[in-house]
Amino acid sequence: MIPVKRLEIVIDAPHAESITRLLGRHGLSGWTQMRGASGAGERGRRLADEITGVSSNHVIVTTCPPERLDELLEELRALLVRHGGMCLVSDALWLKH
Amino acid sequence: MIPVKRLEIVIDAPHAESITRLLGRHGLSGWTQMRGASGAGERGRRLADEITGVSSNHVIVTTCPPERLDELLEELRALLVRHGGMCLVSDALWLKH
Amino acid sequence: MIPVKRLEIVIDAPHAESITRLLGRHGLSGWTQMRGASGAGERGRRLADEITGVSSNHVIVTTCPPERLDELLEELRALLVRHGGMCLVSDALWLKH
Amino acid sequence: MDLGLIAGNLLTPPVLFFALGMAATLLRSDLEIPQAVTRGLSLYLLFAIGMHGGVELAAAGFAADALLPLAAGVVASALVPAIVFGLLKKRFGAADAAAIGATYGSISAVTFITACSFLDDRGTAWSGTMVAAMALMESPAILVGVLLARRAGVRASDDGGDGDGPREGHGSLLREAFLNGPVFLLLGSLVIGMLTGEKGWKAVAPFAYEPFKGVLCLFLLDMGLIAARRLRALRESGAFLIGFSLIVPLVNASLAIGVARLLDFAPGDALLFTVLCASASYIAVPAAIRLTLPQANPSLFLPMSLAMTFPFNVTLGIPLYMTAIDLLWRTA
Amino acid sequence: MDLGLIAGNLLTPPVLFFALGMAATLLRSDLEIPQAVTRGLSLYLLFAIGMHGGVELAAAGFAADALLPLAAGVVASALVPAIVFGLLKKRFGAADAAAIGATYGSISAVTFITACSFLDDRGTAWSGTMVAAMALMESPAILVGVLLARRAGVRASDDGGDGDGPREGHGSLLREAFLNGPVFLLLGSLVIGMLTGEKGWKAVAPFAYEPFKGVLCLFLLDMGLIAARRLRALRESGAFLIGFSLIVPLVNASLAIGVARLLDFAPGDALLFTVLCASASYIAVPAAIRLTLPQANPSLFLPMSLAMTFPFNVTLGIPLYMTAIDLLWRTA
Amino acid sequence: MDLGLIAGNLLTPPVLFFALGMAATLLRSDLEIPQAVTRGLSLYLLFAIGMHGGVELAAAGFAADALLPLAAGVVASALVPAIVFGLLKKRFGAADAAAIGATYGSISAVTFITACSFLDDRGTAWSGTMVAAMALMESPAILVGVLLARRAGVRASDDGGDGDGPREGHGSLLREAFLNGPVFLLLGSLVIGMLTGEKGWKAVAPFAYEPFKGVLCLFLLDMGLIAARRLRALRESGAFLIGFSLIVPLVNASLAIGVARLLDFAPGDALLFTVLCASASYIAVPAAIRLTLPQANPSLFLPMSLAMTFPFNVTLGIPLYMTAIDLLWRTA
Ligand SMILES: Nc1ncnc2c1ncn2[C@@H]1O[C@H](COP(=O)(O)O)[C@@H](O)[C@H]1O
Ligand SMILES: Nc1ncnc2c1ncn2[C@@H]1O[C@H](COP(=O)(O)O)[C@@H](O)[C@H]1O
Ligand SMILES: Nc1ncnc2c1ncn2[C@@H]1O[C@H](COP(=O)(O)O)[C@@H](O)[C@H]1O
Ligand code: NA
Ligand code: NA
Ligand code: NA
Repeated sequence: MIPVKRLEIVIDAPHAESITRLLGRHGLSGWTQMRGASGAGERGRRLADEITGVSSNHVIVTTCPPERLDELLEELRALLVRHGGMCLVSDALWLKH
Repeated sequence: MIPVKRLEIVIDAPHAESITRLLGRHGLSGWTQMRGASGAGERGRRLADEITGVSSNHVIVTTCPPERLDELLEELRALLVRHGGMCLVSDALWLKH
Repeated sequence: MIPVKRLEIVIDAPHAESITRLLGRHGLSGWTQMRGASGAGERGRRLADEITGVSSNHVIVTTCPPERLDELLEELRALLVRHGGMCLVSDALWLKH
Repeated sequence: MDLGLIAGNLLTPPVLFFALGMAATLLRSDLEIPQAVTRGLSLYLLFAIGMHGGVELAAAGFAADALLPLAAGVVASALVPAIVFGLLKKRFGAADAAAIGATYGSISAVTFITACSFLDDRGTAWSGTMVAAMALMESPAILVGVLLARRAGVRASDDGGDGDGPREGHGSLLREAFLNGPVFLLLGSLVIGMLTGEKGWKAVAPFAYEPFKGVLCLFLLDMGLIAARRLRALRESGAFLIGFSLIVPLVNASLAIGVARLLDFAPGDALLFTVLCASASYIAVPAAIRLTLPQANPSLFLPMSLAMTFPFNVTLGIPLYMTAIDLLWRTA
Repeated sequence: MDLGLIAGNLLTPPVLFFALGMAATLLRSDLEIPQAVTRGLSLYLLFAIGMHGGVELAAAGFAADALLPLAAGVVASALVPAIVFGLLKKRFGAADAAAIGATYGSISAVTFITACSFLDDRGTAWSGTMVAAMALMESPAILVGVLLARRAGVRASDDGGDGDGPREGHGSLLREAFLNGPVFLLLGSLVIGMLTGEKGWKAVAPFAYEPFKGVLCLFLLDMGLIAARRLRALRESGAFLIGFSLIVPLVNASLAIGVARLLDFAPGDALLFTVLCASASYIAVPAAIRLTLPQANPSLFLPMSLAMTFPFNVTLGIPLYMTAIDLLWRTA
Repeated sequence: MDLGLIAGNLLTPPVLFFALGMAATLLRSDLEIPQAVTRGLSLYLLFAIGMHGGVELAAAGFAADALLPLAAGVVASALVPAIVFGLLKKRFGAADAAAIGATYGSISAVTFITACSFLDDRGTAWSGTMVAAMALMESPAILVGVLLARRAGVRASDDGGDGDGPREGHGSLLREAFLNGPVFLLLGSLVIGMLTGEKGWKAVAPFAYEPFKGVLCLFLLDMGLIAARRLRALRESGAFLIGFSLIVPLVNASLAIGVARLLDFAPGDALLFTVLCASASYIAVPAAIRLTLPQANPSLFLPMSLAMTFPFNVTLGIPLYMTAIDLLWRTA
């Protein structure tokens, strides 16, 4: 069991690729992405109901070694400032296999 | 990074709106909702396979300032008692942006 | 509020049933499953785009009493070694209802 | 008894695909149909049957004799829940008794559609009035069921009582009965079919009519998968309810055939009326009941209608009822 | 004014299903259509209209007089954003003004399709050239809108500037304009329709042509649900923008009718050209703008086009424009 | 070599839509099709081709000479994995060699369907027997591949060995081979087509037959998107496997044409037989292999069949094989 930081990122569907590219640049090669989430936040309701993905969120879950968290969050924050979205960080244990 | 409580609520699809309204009444205006989850619990298997949503769960993730948690959970519990479902609470850090 | 271990398991769609059966054998009768997740990991990108589920992940969230965690994780690890996938463990409180 | 008719019904593509779906689940094949596809198919069927019925209604004009079957349907749909409630209340409690009552008072659009296609195959005529009857029979049972439960002391659903909720309390009852998604689409399509008549139908028929039976096959394949998955839950609910879910359609069908005979329906309409009375809802009612009677256990009423009554009606029920009608109408 | 034409348009199945969808949302019915079905239906419509247009283009051959409408369309689609930008920049800032401009400069394929079906019902001819014009008018408005915003100081979207991102920076602008999913499918189907001509069309028509109007009904039902859900966001954006989203189509339509008259379009093509100018995008533009102008607020431009301009055009606009064209072409 | 035939095949809507899909991914368009729609389309295709084949089989009757192609197909489908396994075992290990062998021994229903539509366009007859052959060739390769791997020491899949798991161990092998979702639907539809014959087909054809080619276009668009996304994974698997995935179909096709000549197949059936042998599975096998041989790396066998062999067969292979057959059958 390896201690890691669990990140849970919600982002507009069209920007999801920016997030996974960002993760890649920070050497994080593991993530899970769920599509078609609806939600509400500072920019109002997002209904996940239309054709273009503009009203849909993607949820991206990833893990990060604690020591690399700060530099990742800095860039992530810049991206969320520009595009909206959300990121929660919590502690977790990764089941080594 | 703001410490928050992360709530993860699973509820029958037809009752999902009750949850988000409840959140709204408690001044929580941010949440993310995923549809079409299957599952198992005290009320048996829920297969997420038919037409009406009666066998589907929605998963709602939200955050709550620690000081407002108790009053929220009280009402939430009442709702879960009536409708079934589940709520997990954990600690997280919200990436301010 | 009951302290529990929250498990978040990502697994190839065709193996998801092995996981829920495993949970059942350990007396865990509550879980939530989301389908059609894409992702990346040691076995490369999984695009969740084709017909057979071979490139799709399922996400399974469950809770486990702390005292039963170890024996569960042991078997789970064996399964993940064979099939790939991921498991994160964290602390949570279960809202009793 | 006309075994040929039963065999004939069993050997049509829709029924065989239903069986294929059940077989897939029972043999543990991993065949599955995404929920979005299931819902898309059901939207199509409701749209198509609604438009079709509306057009036929418009063509027939509102004759006074159309009112009789409609009234008979509504009355049946209101009486059944009351009877079932009376029978089951002691044993299962008011909430579950009311939910099962509502389930059996309301109708199954897919059973109805399968019966239409059965009549078409035989060349027996049927009228658009029955589609209107179907649309009208969706809701009264929900109302009656919930009102009975309330009178018996089952608390109304509300979530904190702030009153701004659009779907709780007493107001929600009528809403769920008539604004329930499938009911709304069916009624709406019926009205649009009536308003746009032959001309609208001509534009829509290559989508709503011609491929209909083929789509029905795929949909019934899916229903077979779904129904068989409920067999286990059904087994857990005990022999009494399993028996109940076979006897109720037979009793309701007998009564319906009697009424149809008295009211002198044509054989095709008699079959459809019978099927409406004998079938149980698994679309409109379960959703409405979850919202208005959350105390009721969905693993009772849903498997009963989905895994027993529906398969029975689709395979054996329809030709059985037809045989009885053929016999009675001939002798009379 | 030809009230009969308006009533006639209102009483066709597609428009009635749109109204049914809006009613469902406004009455708080829980009718909903899964997003995957919505997307499947829109793929079908783009595929079908693209193929159809391509085949008609191939049949007509590339006459020189086909170029005139195409050029007119592209110019209109580039001018509108500039005008709108000028009008709104002070009040709403450069990013939102540019986004709204791009929205109104681009086109709505569904409005266009509804207009085609309106013309077919009336027996008025129209040409494949207009489908090509539609395809060409999707993108210029996006380019113009974003370039205006950039000139006004709105920063280009980039995410850290490492340059390896396929969809950021200036390169992404052209990509979003022309490789945007719906635009790409529409243009691709158009080209395939031209390449495979009559023979390809014969193979595809039982899927792409015959059920088309029926599918359109289901799609518009869904659009009604979706549009009505945006009414609240629209109300919050204020009376000015609500008015704006009704006046812009009228102004654009008037100008378009004038141009069509000058260029001597046939009445059917004149209506389609008018509808293209008067309609606003809610498929291609919003997605492209989210990527190239993330500063723009999607709860302004999306509800305006989806919840006001689209319903207006589909119900009242089309017959209104037709009436004007009938009048003008007759007198001229 | 008949370049006209190749060009002709390349210029049909299905192949062009496949190319459009690949282009969309390669040009980084954001065009995408929801997975539920992809799965819905594939269910439709399996249902339709199964019913169609079953009806043709029923019409032809079970002549003794139908057994020959069936037997040839099954033998081919069992031999190919053994040969491929022998060739690749050293280099890639038993698990991957067996998986790739199973992939190439089994068949691609979509390639088969595209070949049918190619024959229809040319007016060349083909028989329902080949559909039955296709259905029978799905599974043996899976069995052979897995058994070879087991003999070579690859451990059976099991998850703790409690034995109550429905899909592990040796029992799961047969289950995966024959109860695999797509195989089950195809075989089931075939049997239903045979049972219901002409009459069932007439009811279902407006859905299963007439729109078929149009649906195939949309499906191949999607396959193009999906295949191109695997090109990167393929590049990583190295030049050897890329070459392998082009040479295997050519070798298998040559052998198949020889066998077809010896057994004196008609040209249409010869092409279909060749296509079955030359094509590789990306539906039935990958799913079955994931469950029975989890040690095999899906980023080898899936991209090979999906991103190389499938595109090759659909664009160049089919007309190439036809040219060879035309030549050989003429001279013979
Ligand atoms: N407090 C929150 N908890 C969970 N999800 C949130 C929260 N705030 C925002 N989100 C998600 O992030 C999306 C974008 O948020 P925003 O940019 O603030 O509108 C929303 O649509 C939600 O899905
Ligand atoms: N321990 C658990 N872990 C994760 N999800 C659960 C758990 N218990 C219940 N659920 C979810 O909550 C739904 C309703 O639970 P219940 O009302 O207990 O049947 C289930 O169908 C599951 O999706
Ligand atoms: N670090 C991680 N964070 C989140 N999800 C992961 C992570 N690693 C792997 N996954 C998920 O687990 C799946 C299988 O991982 P693997 O077997 O390592 O390829 C991936 O496709 C991801 O969806
Ligand atoms: Na009934
Ligand atoms: Na416009
Ligand atoms: Na093969």
